Amino acid sequence: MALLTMSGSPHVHDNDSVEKIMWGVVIALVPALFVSIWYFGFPALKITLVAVASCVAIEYLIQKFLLKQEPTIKDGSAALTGLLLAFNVPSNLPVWEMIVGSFVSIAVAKMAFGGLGKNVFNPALVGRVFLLISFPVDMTSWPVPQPLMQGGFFADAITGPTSLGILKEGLGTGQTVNELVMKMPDLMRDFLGNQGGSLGEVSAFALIIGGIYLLMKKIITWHIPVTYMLTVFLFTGLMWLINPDIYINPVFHILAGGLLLGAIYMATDMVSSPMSPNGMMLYGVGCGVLTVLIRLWGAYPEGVSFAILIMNAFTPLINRGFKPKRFGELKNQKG
Amino acid sequence: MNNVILVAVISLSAIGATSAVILYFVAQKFKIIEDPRIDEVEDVLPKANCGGCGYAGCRAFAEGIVKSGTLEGFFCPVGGNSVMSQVALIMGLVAEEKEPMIAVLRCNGSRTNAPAKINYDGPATCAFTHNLFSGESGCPHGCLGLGDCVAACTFGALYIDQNTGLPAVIADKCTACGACVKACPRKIFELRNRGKKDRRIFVCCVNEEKGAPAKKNCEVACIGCGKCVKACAYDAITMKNNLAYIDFEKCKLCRKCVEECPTGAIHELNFPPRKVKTTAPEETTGQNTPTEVTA
Amino acid sequence: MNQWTNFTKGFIRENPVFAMLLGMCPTLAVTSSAINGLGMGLATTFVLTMSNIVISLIKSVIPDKVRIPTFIVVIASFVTIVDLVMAGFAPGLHSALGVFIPLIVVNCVVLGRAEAFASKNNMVSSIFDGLGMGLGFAFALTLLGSVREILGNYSVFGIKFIQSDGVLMMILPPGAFITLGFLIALINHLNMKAKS
Amino acid sequence: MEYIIIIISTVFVSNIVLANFLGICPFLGVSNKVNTALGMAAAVLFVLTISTIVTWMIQHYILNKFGLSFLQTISFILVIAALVQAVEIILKKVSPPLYQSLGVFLPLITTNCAVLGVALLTIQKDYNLLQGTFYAIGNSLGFALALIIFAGIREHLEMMDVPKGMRGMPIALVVAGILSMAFMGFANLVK
Amino acid sequence: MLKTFKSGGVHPPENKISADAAIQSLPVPKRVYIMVTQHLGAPSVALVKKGDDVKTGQLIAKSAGFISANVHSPVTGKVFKVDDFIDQSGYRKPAIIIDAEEDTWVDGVDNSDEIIRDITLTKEQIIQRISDMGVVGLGGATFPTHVKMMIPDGKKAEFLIINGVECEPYLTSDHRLMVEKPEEILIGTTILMKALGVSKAMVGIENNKPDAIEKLSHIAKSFKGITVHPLKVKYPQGGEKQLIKALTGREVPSGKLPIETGCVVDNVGTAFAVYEAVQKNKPLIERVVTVTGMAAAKPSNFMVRIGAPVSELIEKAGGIPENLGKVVGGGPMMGKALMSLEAPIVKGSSGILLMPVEESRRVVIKPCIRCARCVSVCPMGLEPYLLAQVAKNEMWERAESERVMDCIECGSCHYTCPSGRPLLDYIRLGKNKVGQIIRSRGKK
Amino acid sequence: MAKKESTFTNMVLTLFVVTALSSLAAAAVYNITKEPIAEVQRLKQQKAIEQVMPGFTQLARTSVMPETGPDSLIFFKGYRDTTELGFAVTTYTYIGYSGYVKMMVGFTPQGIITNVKVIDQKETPGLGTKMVDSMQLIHQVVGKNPAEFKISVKKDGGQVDAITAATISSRAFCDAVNRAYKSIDKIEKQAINTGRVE
Ligand SMILES: Cc1cc2nc3c(=O)[nH]c(=O)nc-3n(C[C@H](O)[C@H](O)[C@H](O)COP(=O)(O)O)c2cc1C
Ligand SMILES: Cc1cc2nc3c(=O)[nH]c(=O)nc-3n(C[C@H](O)[C@H](O)[C@H](O)COP(=O)(O)O)c2cc1C
Ligand SMILES: Cc1cc2nc3c(=O)[nH]c(=O)nc-3n(C[C@H](O)[C@H](O)[C@H](O)COP(=O)(O)O)c2cc1C
Ligand SMILES: Cc1cc2nc3c(=O)[nH]c(=O)nc-3n(C[C@H](O)[C@H](O)[C@H](O)CO)c2cc1C
Ligand code: SF4
Ligand code: SF4
Ligand code: SF4
Ligand code: SF4
Ligand code: FES
Repeated sequence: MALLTMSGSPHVHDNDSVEKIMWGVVIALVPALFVSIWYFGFPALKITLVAVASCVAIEYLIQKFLLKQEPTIKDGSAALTGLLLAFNVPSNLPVWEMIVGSFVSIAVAKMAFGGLGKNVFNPALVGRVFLLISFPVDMTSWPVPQPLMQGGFFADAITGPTSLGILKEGLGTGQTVNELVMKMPDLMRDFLGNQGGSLGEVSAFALIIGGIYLLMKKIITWHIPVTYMLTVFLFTGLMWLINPDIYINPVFHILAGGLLLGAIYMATDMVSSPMSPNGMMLYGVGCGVLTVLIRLWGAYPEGVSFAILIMNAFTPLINRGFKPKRFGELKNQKG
Repeated sequence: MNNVILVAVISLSAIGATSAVILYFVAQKFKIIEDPRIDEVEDVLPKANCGGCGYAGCRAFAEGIVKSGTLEGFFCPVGGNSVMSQVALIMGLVAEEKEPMIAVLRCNGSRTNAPAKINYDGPATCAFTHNLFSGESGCPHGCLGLGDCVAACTFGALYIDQNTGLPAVIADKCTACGACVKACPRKIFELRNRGKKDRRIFVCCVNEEKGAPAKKNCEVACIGCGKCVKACAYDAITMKNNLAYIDFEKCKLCRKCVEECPTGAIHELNFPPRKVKTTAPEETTGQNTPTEVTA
Repeated sequence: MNQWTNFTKGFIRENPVFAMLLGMCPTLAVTSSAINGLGMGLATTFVLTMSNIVISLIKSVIPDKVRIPTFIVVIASFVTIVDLVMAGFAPGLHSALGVFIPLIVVNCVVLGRAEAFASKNNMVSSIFDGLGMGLGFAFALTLLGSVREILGNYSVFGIKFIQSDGVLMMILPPGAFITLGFLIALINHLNMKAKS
Repeated sequence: MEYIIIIISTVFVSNIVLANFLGICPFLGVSNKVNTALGMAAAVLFVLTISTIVTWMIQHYILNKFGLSFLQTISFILVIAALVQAVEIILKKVSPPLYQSLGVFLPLITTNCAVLGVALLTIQKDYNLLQGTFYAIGNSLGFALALIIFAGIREHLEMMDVPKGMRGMPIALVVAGILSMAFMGFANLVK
Repeated sequence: MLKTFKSGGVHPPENKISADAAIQSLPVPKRVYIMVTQHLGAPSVALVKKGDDVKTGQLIAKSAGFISANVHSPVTGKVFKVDDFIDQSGYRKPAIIIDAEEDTWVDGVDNSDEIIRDITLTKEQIIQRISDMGVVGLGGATFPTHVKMMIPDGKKAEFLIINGVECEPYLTSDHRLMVEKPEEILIGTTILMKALGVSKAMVGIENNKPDAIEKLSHIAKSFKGITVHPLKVKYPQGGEKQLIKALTGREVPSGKLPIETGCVVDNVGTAFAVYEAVQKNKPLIERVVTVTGMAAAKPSNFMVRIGAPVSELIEKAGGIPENLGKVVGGGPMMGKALMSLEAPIVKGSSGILLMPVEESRRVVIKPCIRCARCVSVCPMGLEPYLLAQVAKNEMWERAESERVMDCIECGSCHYTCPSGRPLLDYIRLGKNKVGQIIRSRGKK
Repeated sequence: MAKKESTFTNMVLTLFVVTALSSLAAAAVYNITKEPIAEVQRLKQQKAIEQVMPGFTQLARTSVMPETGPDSLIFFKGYRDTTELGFAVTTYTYIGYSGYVKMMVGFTPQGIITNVKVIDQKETPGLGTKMVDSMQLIHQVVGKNPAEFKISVKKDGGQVDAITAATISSRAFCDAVNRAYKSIDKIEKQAINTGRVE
């Protein structure tokens, strides 16, 4: 008989693992990916593959040659970062820019901190904001969706603005919401994905399906997405009631742009979000308020990425201040 | 003279002088006196802030000395005597001389001497493992080899020897700060005299079990047989709880005890090789582990 | 300590930017191009050297309570002089460095050296220290400026080598922080390698 | 409203540390612990506001009157240095606990370009005294915000094993960079 | 909806493979090793020496201190030695080693199977008897039961809670006892109620033991004040704080004892031992031990004399299997891995778990991904990832302020962590150090 | 370091002397550089005027309050000998990406734009600064008469193609040009101040 093993309790382990969690999120994103390929054709697939491959490769190289660690690319987190990064850019982004974005995501925002679990900011979003500010033209030339049947797989994209872009631009020149709404795809198209925008954010429907899957698999909890979306809904709803001429309705704000993608898949990134339920809810509300501030009054038509990054920065402070409810800590009992 | 220059000089020196006046009165009115010696003492300390002296950092140590006005009970192990005499100079006192010390590992339960009886699967910390069980070798007193002491040493004087699985001391780097002594949950490290020409003799074991169980787990354990006590002509060796201990103040480095020990638990360091006859016990007991190296 | 070490220590070992992390504001703010970095660095070198000289000369007559105000007035005078001279004779650089010229006064490097070195050493050593530290500072700023300019504008010292827009972020504030972070990491890494 | 805009703009849109690059040394230097950061932030708020008021007066009542704008730098820094030192001495005597938690930062503040920078910018922007005061308070709050967020992050990173070469300042700078990037989202929130 | 505690908890596979194995009495072992300290509190003092003759049930070590307990001989024979002997964690502790010859009980013990329902002793007499007979809590902590009965001044007990939860996977000793000795348990409960002066007792049983629930509920009808409550299956329901919360909705304040909520919790095995001690004058010298696990040939429940070597039990349950990788004393969640199979059964041993090699190694440790699962499963509302990290960095003050001492060591956090981090190991380290610090502060 | 005792006299004296010396030095340098600095300023203006209205020999200046905007504009009426060349106008806008932008615009007497020069701006390097260093915007307006060519970005219904990703700066550019153009009428009504500069 070989030597027995000694270890502390417990001696059994749940069979869940980091791999299962990460690949679970990837699976949840598959429907949205299909919708993208459907509307944006081959470029969408190409950009996604480039992002995933470069993220994984960069992580591997850094671990192997710089940090001299055992590479852990199998855990799927780098692939997921790549996938989400690709979801956050227009499908016609030049390949080399996509690689720069992957590099920033993985090398600057993740590995510099020590790798999985140690980063403070959401890597995919750091990559995306870096790209947005560095290559503002390429990052805001959105291809117009052309369903596969009509456009063909390799069709060259025609670019056009997103609904939020039309809104911001138009309001800036004094047009009213009603005039602008005429120029936009209707809400049903937003819902299904037939709208211009980043690769992965176009179909609310596919994103919600994935979100339900994540909730069912208990990969995420409801706290962040629900408080985030609710805050956006209530805040924009309030503004809409005050003046519907310059503030568009809240349903539009929920469905347009990257809100769903951000709220369900990016704000929930466990590494960079708070740990206690109360903290998560505060974080969700914070993301919501910031998103609306930027959307309504800032320079950018879309504020989701910035909002989440700023709240990432607050996460350590939230973790300090918001503890889970401790057992045996009762309000009416003193001392 | 140019008008601008004149106005400039007048205005600015007025501002300057006013500031000085205000500063002066503020300084007078809110004067507080702090013993300048605190700063002076702090200045000569090594500022390693290691806490080896028992105070929360060098500043606290300096404050402590100046407040108490004596050097009794104050010793900076890192700076050693040279620093203490400087401090004494500042304080107008004489520092007590201490012989140079070094950390000594009193366990030789290497992989070969004390083979594993069970496989430990858990975090590599001695403190935790010590609470969990007696150790892979089964010796409840011996070194666990997980290196809490190594982590505690801020001077890089320790490392785990991959062959023996035991920590080893780099003599040149050890400042005798005692951090390892505190860190080890089994109190295996001891600060001992460096000894003349760096020669040291000590019992390389802390097992207090009776001979049979001790020997069962480790070939080179002290079995408490008492032969060394008898062999020592200077009363330097005492026997307590089945464990011999050599008082380094009394030990004259004669090496008699080393030959007597049937398990080879007594180690001698940095002595010249002895004549053939006496090497026998060391060979038979497999005592082949140098516990010190020089960097 | 000989004068050579007084002079050279500022370049790497005690480089104010890479090793001591002093004077970060101008370091980050004006390094969007190599030339700006160099200009700022040289202006600082001048102030640093001159104030080191004066302070090492007057150090023994300054009462402790007004030490800092006095030092800082000395420094400020030289800064004012640089400011005026630059405005008169190098207007282009002057407008590029903007508010950061008066801020040389509070550049921690300058007062830091005054306090830590000039107030304890003689004039000759202080000159070398000032020159060394100043040039080290200028070196760091130029290096940082070059990297940012190369990546952010595809040019060095204004000479464009790729005819297109660069990675814009690099010449914006975040680029400054991130580039400096990685430069310091690189230097740490080299230092560690050199040691072992 | 004007004052609210000044505050919002200084705290978020052009944050003194993250966008204007002032006060970086203490931002990097005293942000290891949230509690220290709080102390520093309070000290900056205090000194920055007072010195902005005092320098504003010097500018308007002395320098402008006599056409001595070229003495701006010298006189401002002199006043600030004296002021900081006086505050330090007073604090040490009057409230030792406050000195313990706050006073230790005071010498650092003299050489903090944020103080002089804000004083100079207040004049440059041609603010009146009240606007200038709000501008100073806003900038201090902006400094405090950045510092405290940053300290929170660094305290958190303290417990992570960041790769050796990146430990300490490099990673702090990277965090500052990303933070500054995130704050760009506030661009144009108010003019 | 079944009752349960509110926050946290996990549901590991139950694997109660020995649930249907009736309790077998094991023959008296040849040699027994009685640890002098088998309980929580001060070590007791040995009363015998080498060569003494002892009888089954004879007092051989006496309680020494307020929190301490008597120890009795489980066999009849000669004292072989009073010496240190290896315990379950491999440390050597004082023990009395007895060579068994036969099995003659001391006088006054009623060794029959007859069930005695009438309680004749007074409250004080009951407590004295429990103390004399060396009864300690058999739920795991081995806290001397008589001490628990002495309610401190100013406090009042309202409920007695009988813990029949047995939430640990695999273990079935309490389950079998409830099925086989339900009436004795309820008499024991009534005795405890009398000793505590309470009129209500609740028996909490997890819903995965329907036979026990049914039996006890049925018999409880003839006992005044005792109710049986099925509970949702959720680990660690059996932790006394969680059980009190589940049954009464009250929370034991942090750092306080259960009596703060007017509750006293005792294990079913303890109730049975109390019955035997009070009604039959029988000291605590044997207990039910489950021998189980995926590597066990014959998962069984044994009535064993205290002091029998673990190896002997394994022998009786089909012998040491080929692929044995780890032996755990207790359940898989809270039990301790054994250093040596020579170690003896003690009063607190509820089970011996034999794990095959493939189950015995832990999963590979990965970095914490801050998924907060450990936070959400911690029944005490702690942040295990933080406590572990803080302990790893030796930040003891922070550990204390983050309430490391509240941890009940249930292991839910480690169980659930997708990165397989040994959270509880580090938390225990933290508890240990913080405990030392608090104690040294108390001394000052 | 030996600390020097701080007495009232030496403190006041030291600071007094130091400040006096320092102000002396500063003032002296100021005196020396006063001229060159003024010269630099003048040259800068001169150069800007020269760029937008080349070949002038004489200038007349006046300031005009525009219909919108807080500050007045400065008009330089240029003559080559006696022929009227047109106007060089220093104009500004506050709607740049970073607020204030100052420009010099040249017009023929008929109101055709001869050239534009950006004097002062704080736009984002690489984006907004393109209005300075790429001629994209300037080329579009040179030779145009704002009466016929609507100077505002296409998104706002004008005829100017904005710089990609810098619509805000482009809009600001147009705003400043328009402000100058609209004020030309005013100057005609106003008696021109003939205080000659050159
Ligand atoms: C030091 C100490 C003192 C205790 N004192 C009492 C007491 O006075 N009354 C009581 O009812 N329980 C007392 N307990 C028992 C505990 O409440 C608890 O029942 C026991 O530790 C076993 O619980 P466990 O198995 O959940 O760990 C005490 C426990 C300890 C460790
Ligand atoms: C996590 C945890 C789980 C426990 N599970 C059980 C259990 O399933 N059954 C049980 O009787 N005691 C269990 N205990 C012990 C109880 O908390 C408590 O100590 C015991 O019921 C008190 O009774 P006793 O003193 O008679 O042992 C558990 C304790 C902890 C901390
Ligand atoms: C850091 C940063 C700086 C910017 N600077 C400018 C600028 O100087 N000028 C400008 O017009 N737009 C600038 N923008 C872009 C504007 O926010 C806005 O997106 C753009 O003007 C819209 O123009 P478009 O419709 O041509 O894309 C900047 C954006 C960022 C993120
Ligand atoms: C629910 C969920 C959401 C995630 N979202 C992101 C994300 O937005 N961006 C990202 O880079 N990684 C994301 N990840 C992957 C992983 O957490 C990330 O690579 C780490 O931040 C790297 O340390 C996500 C993982 C999960 C489980
Ligand atoms: S080996 Fe021990 S005594 Fe020596 S320096 Fe290291 S910690 Fe201190
Ligand atoms: S000497 Fe002590 S601390 Fe060091 S490895 Fe051995 S047991 Fe651990
Ligand atoms: S921290 Fe303690 S109480 Fe909480 S889950 Fe972990 S072991 Fe259980
Ligand atoms: S369960 Fe594990 S991975 Fe998740 S937060 Fe806790 S320690 Fe980290
Ligand atoms: S240079 Fe700005 S604070 Fe140091």
